[in-house]
Amino acid sequence: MMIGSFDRTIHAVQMSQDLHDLLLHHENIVFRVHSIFRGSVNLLSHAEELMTIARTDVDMMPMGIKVDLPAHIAWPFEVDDSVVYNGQLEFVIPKNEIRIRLRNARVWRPTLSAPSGEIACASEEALSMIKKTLLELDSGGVSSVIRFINGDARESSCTSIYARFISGDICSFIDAVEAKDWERSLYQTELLVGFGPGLTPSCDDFLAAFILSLHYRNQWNHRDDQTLLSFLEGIVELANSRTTIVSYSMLRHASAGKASDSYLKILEALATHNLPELRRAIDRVLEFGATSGADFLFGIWCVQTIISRWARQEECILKKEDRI
Amino acid sequence: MSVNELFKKELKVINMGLESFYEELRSQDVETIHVDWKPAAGGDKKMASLLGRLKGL
Amino acid sequence: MIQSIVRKNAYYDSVTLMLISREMKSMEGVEEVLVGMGTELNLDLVRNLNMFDANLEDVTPNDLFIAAKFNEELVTMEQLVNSFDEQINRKKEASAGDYRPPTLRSAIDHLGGANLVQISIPGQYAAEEAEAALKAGLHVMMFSDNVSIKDELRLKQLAVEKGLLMMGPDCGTAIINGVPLCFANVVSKGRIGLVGASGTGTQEITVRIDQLGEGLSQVIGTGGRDLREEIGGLMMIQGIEALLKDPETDVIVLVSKPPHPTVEKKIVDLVKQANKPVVIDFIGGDAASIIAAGATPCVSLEDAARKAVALLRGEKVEDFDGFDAPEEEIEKLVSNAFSTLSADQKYLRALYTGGTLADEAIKYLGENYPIYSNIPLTPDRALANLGGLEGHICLDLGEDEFTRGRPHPMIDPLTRTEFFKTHVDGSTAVVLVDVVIGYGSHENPAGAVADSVRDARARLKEEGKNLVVVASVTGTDKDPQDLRQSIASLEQAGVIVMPSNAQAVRLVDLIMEKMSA
Amino acid sequence: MANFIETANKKALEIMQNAQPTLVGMGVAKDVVPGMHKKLIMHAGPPITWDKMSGPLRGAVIGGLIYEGLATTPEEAEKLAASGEIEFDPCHHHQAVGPMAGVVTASMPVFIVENKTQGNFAYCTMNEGLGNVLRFGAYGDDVIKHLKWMEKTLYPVMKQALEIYGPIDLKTMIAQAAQMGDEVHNRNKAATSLFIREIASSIVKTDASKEDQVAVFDFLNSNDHFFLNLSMPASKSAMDPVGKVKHSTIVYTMARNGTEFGIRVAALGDRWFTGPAAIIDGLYFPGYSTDDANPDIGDSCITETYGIGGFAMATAPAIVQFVGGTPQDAVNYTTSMYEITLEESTIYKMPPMNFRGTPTGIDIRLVVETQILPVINTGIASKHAGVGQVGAGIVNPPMNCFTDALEAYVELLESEGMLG
Repeated sequence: MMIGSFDRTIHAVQMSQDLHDLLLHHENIVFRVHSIFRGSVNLLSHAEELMTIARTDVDMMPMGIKVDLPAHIAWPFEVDDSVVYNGQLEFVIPKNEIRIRLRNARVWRPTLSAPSGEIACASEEALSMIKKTLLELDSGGVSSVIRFINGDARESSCTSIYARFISGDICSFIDAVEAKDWERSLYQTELLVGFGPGLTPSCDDFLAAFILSLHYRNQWNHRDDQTLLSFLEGIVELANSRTTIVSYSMLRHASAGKASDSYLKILEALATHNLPELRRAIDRVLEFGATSGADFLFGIWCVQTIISRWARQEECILKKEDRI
Repeated sequence: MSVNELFKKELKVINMGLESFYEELRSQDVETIHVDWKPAAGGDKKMASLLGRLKGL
Repeated sequence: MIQSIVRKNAYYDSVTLMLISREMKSMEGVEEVLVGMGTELNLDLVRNLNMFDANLEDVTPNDLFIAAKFNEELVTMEQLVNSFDEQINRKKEASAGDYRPPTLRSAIDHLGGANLVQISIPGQYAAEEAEAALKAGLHVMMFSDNVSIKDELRLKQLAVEKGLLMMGPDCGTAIINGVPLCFANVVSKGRIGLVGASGTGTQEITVRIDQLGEGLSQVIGTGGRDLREEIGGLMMIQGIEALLKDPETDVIVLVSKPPHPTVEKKIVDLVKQANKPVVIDFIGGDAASIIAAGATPCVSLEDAARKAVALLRGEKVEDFDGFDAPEEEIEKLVSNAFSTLSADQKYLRALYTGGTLADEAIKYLGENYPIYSNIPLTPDRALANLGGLEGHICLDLGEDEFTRGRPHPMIDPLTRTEFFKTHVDGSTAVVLVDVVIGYGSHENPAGAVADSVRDARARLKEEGKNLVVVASVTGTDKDPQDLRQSIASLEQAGVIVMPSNAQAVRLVDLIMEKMSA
Repeated sequence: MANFIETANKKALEIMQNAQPTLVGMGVAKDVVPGMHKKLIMHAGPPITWDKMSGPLRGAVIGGLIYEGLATTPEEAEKLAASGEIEFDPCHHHQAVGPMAGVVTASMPVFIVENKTQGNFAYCTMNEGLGNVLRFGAYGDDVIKHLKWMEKTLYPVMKQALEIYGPIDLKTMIAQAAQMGDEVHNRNKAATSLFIREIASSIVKTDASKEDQVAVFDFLNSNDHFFLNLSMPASKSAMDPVGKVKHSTIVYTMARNGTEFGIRVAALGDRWFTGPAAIIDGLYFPGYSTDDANPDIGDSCITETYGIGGFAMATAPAIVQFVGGTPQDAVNYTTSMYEITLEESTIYKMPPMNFRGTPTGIDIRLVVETQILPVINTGIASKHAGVGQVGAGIVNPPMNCFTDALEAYVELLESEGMLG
């Protein structure tokens, strides 16, 4: 097995399948460093394709690679540096000639396969675990809306100005989705996309949870609900100009079932009724994404509650049919 | 430590190279340390050869 | 007073921004502060709070803004912005964690009592580090390749001199004191010891031993070139001697491609003196000298495992060339499979990720059929001699020619996924694959095969055709990927999963026999 | 048999470990510092000419000339400095060290530190305190006035007090301070306190007026860094004899003049190996940023050369905020310094490192091999003369100092026929 040379080289240990596929079909792509965080760096190509380079303690993401760069070594990038993919499973930073080699990266799939066995809705216990976690958290993002969504607390008690401002619109959005009124849902989405603090504004994480959950429900149950799918695509279209480019990428990936590792783990744990796994996944999401994670969880709680209600109604209908 | 003595000891591994091997050992609770390895003198061939000459003394 | 500023290329996560705006809000004279990305809706909020000013007119979603409402007698915008910057700078996160020493020397200092060094750095540097490790009295497992044969000899001589293991270069598998190293499976501890010069061959034997309810004492790798004339089997001999002396080992298994005759003689001479039963699989090699040495030869990797287990249990030792399942069941399987094929589906596609497993398949099937390969039995069966796809093909996808520029297919299934797309067509009758799990391997190789199979089936369905796919999984239920889960996902995709590579190969042989009848 | 390099380094390390830096008294520079004269201005770092000096060093030179009465206005001082009439030379060439700009002029009082084991001396001025001070390039009236106060009031009291007290063992004092949270470069609070405790009764016994004694105590008490100007000559006195060990690969000087960083290596004698001084990554005081910073300046990294300062960061977690880190970061900094040093100090022990000795004896071979550069704790001067300190943080020497030195070392051995 080849390992290759090591001069001023950073090694990737994991690479997402979609990035792998993209790179395989290109000889040369020039990226520009968009933003830098402690744990990750976002790059943007001329075609506005966003990719993420992360340290090993950060979650895998769609269009992402994980590199073996210890926490105490700073990223060798500055914002606006160019980073060139040279067609040989290698990125080069022309400024300092540092290379990132992908050759030994394990490929990671940014999507979920259908769980074996019956696919079920989230259980009561699972949903109340999420709710309890969020109530204890009070993150400051829009997830605080959960405190007064069924009248548990008064709006004025909420410390997040963002949450106070948006709670009404969130409730209307939830109602519209539950009614499967996709047209109204899309209209309500317009009032959410891009809202909230942070590089991925809180409401976008909330929406990502809806997109992912609905996408997989459709796929795993072999439904081919075109109106639902065009609603999901509609959200992405809306996001194109209304939010940050990082957030737009996240939503676009979500509509293809792609998301960061810990987001996918939440969905998987819910679908397989694996409560210990869910606990771990929740902790990971919160640790890693902080308010973003909380807002995603809040979205999961909302959409999965809706999905279980749908399932109960369908069961009733089926039972009625049985009787007939 | 001969091979047969090694068989009686708890394995303690120094990992040099791919980090995934280190992580897999850690996930099995094997005592291990990862070397943040770089070629001598950061790959500067001239310096590496000077160091080599001094080592050869 | 209401004022705002805009910053381009400034990105922070929401927690940071929330904490900072909370802090800024607590400054004297500040009524409200909003910090966020300039999205339309965030600006709506700013308007809603009557905090909009001209600076915000041209903000885009990718700009950061700070908007504030404050009493200008008590505080200035400049102070607010300074406070923001100060806190952002203060927010530099800790970079604590395990210390990672930069050199072997200091790693030895930090990890008290280290006894083995696992090396996977580039070959050009690997020999030097291995030498330093051996000199420091440490055993070495070297995954790196591209080490010269001269260096290999020097290192192994040094190791022998010091009584140490020098596993590799290019050694992919070992299990020392129950710890799987590099590519290895999680198997039970037991009384069978193994020395292997071939990676997946070693893995296959160890998992079959585990399946049969026994376990391994030690699994020592030697690297693929150890039994060449130049190296003289230094590590295989070192390994055999250690296992002979090891009170935990009752039976010894050796696995390798056929050694150089002079090396074979050395090993056979050593085995003759052995006071423990020895099972030898020189894959496809000559059995006579093995029998002469009082050791047990084998017909397959699985057979090696079965014989070792039988010897350990004091049971009768006989060649195993059949199936676990009853004969009728196998017959039914074969005829069912055959019945789904149409007349113009004639060819085999064996797509292997494990080198020794591919070797085993081609040696067995190649006897009866003309099989084209990148590791052909005879030169005229080289893949290049087969124009198009009209013929039987068996490939070792882990060979350099297929991995150039990408990871080994055991780590990254993509190479095989692509071969499924390009090499499985309407003329294909049977696809034969291996799925190697365990530490080091891809996190879900079975899933990747299942996806490829579904995809190929869908394609052939358009031609009104079916496809027979036969697989075996080299792994145990203790592996991180889980054997049962891997089998389940293959079976869900309609793959026939056999209990070993040898049985998978034999089943394919029966199907092909029926096709050519 | 160990080769001659290891033998040489062993000897050098013995000299370092056994050094006995002792404060033996005070004097005026022109009377005690070798080679000092009225028209000489000593400065920090490797040699530099007036035209290449950065803002703070120029400011300090201007201040020094005014203080000495060689000029009356800054303009006059600048003209004089550029005229060639004034000699500039590194402190290090005169057995002396100076923090930041490190300017020492003929009339300045200095501490006299003797390394009792080797019998060599080192000199350093008294620390001026914080605010507008000469070492950061300030030269206003208040700066000169303060220097004069130090000369006329502080110095006589301190000098007499030291005579009354007798020699002070700095080695023990540093060792104690290191266990009280000081690394005696950027944190000197404990050491300064220990020093005041030790000298207090002797100050009271001087013939100075009560008023002056009170002023001296107030000054000492207000200046946490007073001891820096003792830890520096203590380190210098320990390192100078190392510079005479033939064939040793140990670094015995690191110093910066605000333009260049320079090191000197034992085997290579007086030769400086220099590279551009870096801008410091650190915590800036409110209102300042890297845009305001002068490149790295000062002789204070003689402490790191001696194995304290940044090398002992683990023992001083209180200062990791300068680099925006945690106590674990401090431990990591110190841990990484063991990679480039040959021994652990037998005297300076760090409680957070389980009383491990500080990393001692920087070997150029290890620096080049591991690419790990010495970690230096430092203050940050404004690039404009007279503004003062704008922050504090961590800095590394440029790598080429070490690669150049290694090359020169190999050439030296070649020329001596020591290399095959």
